[in-house]
Amino acid sequence: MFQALVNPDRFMAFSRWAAPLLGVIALVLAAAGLVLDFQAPPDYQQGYTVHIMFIHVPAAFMSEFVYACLGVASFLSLVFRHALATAAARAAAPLGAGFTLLALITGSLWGRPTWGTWWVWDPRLTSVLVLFLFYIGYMALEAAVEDEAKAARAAAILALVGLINLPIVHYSVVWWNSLHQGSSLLRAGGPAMPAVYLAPLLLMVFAYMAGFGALWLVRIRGEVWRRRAAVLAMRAVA
Amino acid sequence: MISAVSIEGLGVARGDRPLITGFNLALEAGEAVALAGRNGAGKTSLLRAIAGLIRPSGGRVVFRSGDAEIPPEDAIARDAHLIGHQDGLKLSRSAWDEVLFQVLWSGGTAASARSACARLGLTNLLGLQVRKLSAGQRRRLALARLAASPRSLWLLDEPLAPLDRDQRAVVGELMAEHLAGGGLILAAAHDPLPVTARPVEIGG
Amino acid sequence: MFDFDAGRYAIFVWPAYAVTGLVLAVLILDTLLRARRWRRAAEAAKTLRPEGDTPQ
Amino acid sequence: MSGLALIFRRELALSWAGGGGPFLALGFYIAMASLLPLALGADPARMASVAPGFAWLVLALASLLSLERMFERDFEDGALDLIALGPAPLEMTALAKGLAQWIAIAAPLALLAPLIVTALGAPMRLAPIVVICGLVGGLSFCFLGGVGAALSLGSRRGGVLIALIVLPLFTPPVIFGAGAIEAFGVGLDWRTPLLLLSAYSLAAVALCPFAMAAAARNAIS
Repeated sequence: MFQALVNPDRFMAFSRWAAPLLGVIALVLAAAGLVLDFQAPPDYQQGYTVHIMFIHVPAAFMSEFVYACLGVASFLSLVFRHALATAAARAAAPLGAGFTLLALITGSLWGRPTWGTWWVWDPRLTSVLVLFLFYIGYMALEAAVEDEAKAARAAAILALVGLINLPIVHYSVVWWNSLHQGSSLLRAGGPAMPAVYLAPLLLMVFAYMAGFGALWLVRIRGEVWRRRAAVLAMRAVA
Repeated sequence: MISAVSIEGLGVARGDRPLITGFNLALEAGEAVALAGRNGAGKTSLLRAIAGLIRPSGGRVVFRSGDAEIPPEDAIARDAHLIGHQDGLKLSRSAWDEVLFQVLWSGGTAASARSACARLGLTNLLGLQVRKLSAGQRRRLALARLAASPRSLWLLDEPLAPLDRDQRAVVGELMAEHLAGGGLILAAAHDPLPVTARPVEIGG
Repeated sequence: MFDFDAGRYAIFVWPAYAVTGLVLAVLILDTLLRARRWRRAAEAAKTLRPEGDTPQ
Repeated sequence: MSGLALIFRRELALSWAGGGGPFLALGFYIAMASLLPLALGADPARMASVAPGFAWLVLALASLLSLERMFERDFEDGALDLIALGPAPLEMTALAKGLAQWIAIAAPLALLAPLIVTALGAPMRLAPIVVICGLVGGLSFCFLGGVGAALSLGSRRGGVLIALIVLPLFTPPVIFGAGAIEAFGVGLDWRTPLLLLSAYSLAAVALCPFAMAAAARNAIS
């Protein structure tokens, strides 16, 4: 499996069928998740807003999952200088930012009816907000440095520094929250998750992951083509 | 103490564009080589690759002391000078502060710095701010560490460009003494070096 | 079978789904268009200089 | 004299003398503090409650100010090449740059902070905790800032880019520092946040030089 991803040509062949397959899996899982989602009875406590949970929790999970992928790709790109890892890191960042933005918007829409304010300084939402700033910093750095190879390495270093800081940020925000306002509703543990909600939730999480997998592979293919075009164009000039 | 440098199949690229491929060169103690080639051929990148600042895309550089091989980082950090296009001097500081730092940093002493400055005719400029010095004077400040800090391998990139005729003569003497003492010089230059040097073409 | 009656929460639930759909659509479109654009660029650059023939 | 001492003396001289040294950051700090009551109204009760948090946040921002010079000048005039090939590795140089920045910028800010806090209406007894947090937290701000400065080499938009990269990383020190000051003010447990802040700062001093050196090598390659 790893061998297929290391060599660019073999990766292109592998991703050629893997990407659409993951896309289809994502659609199927999402459809199943939504069907179960809208059959579930409204939650006695949150009422109908519980349905937002089915698209907020997967997005929040993906925002961190993608950052972990970004960190691993950056590490491989920095240490092994592997062109594919660099392409993977570059391709992952915008997707991660997208999921993080989704998590923030759906989180705020979920918090609004229960808390009465558009933005709720809940520890999980605040961590997602800081994570969003990490993504913005990553993409800003990559865009600002002129030389592409140097931009990729600088951004990879920042991604690793960010990855190390992520758990610390989580902890500091949770500690900060305990200082200011008691516990909160959206805590990961939260009220026990009724079984009827667990199935759709898991389906949606796996749907998001499969979807991300498909998009990531396609974006990496795009990066590989972009680099090939750049190299060929340069050689034609040389 | 580097006594020989052998470059084996070195490849240097800028971004995706290969500048130099399969470059070979053997440099022995007491020998000077002049790198020639049109601008952009990669002379500067080659020197920076030998100095370890740029990662070569292929091949390797071997430093030997006698017949023992020295790891490149130690060889460069302890026993090589790299003088690039820029002089690395802070405009707001005094000439003496800057040249003293450059000399101490490359292993010289305050005394050797003062004598090197005297040799290069810089003594009465040392109190001035670097901002007030001409390009030639600044270049000589940067070259002072060659005389003040004993290092065997000199990697020079257009070292004499801003200097006038008799200043070049002084630097020529320094080079001759360095070669006589078993030193090695690898210099990129358009006009010929003031010492006898083996010409090597880059990117022909 | 499906309980779509959001009642007074409708203005929160449906926008959440709408935004999710929108952002995902943007991500998918951007990804596909970008990949196609670079694929065409790569193929164009390749035909410009077929293998083996190096213009002097 | 060892390489580290040599480069540290140079960095200190450069940070302290160049560009007005600490006065730039101190001036910024005073200016921001004077604007606060103009923005929030001078009601003493409100000012007293806001002052510690505000003073701490602006101290973090002020330490961003002169970061650009940390690597940018050596990169542009070619000194970074010489420094990279010297007796001390780049990691040591990065450590020296961070410490010099801390002494020349963060320490003066930390000493000014209690004046700012009391001037804004906070109780006088907050002064010691503000100084300690300023000094300890200043290490995090300087070393994280150094990583931002090194990473943004090779881009022309240094200043804002550094802030954008570094501010999210300031989250833990800002939280712990402000938490310690506030806890001290209301008589709660201020030791825990202070210890957490110290732990973060020490980790920053230990790890950031590696990131700075890697970024610097990347820039000069």
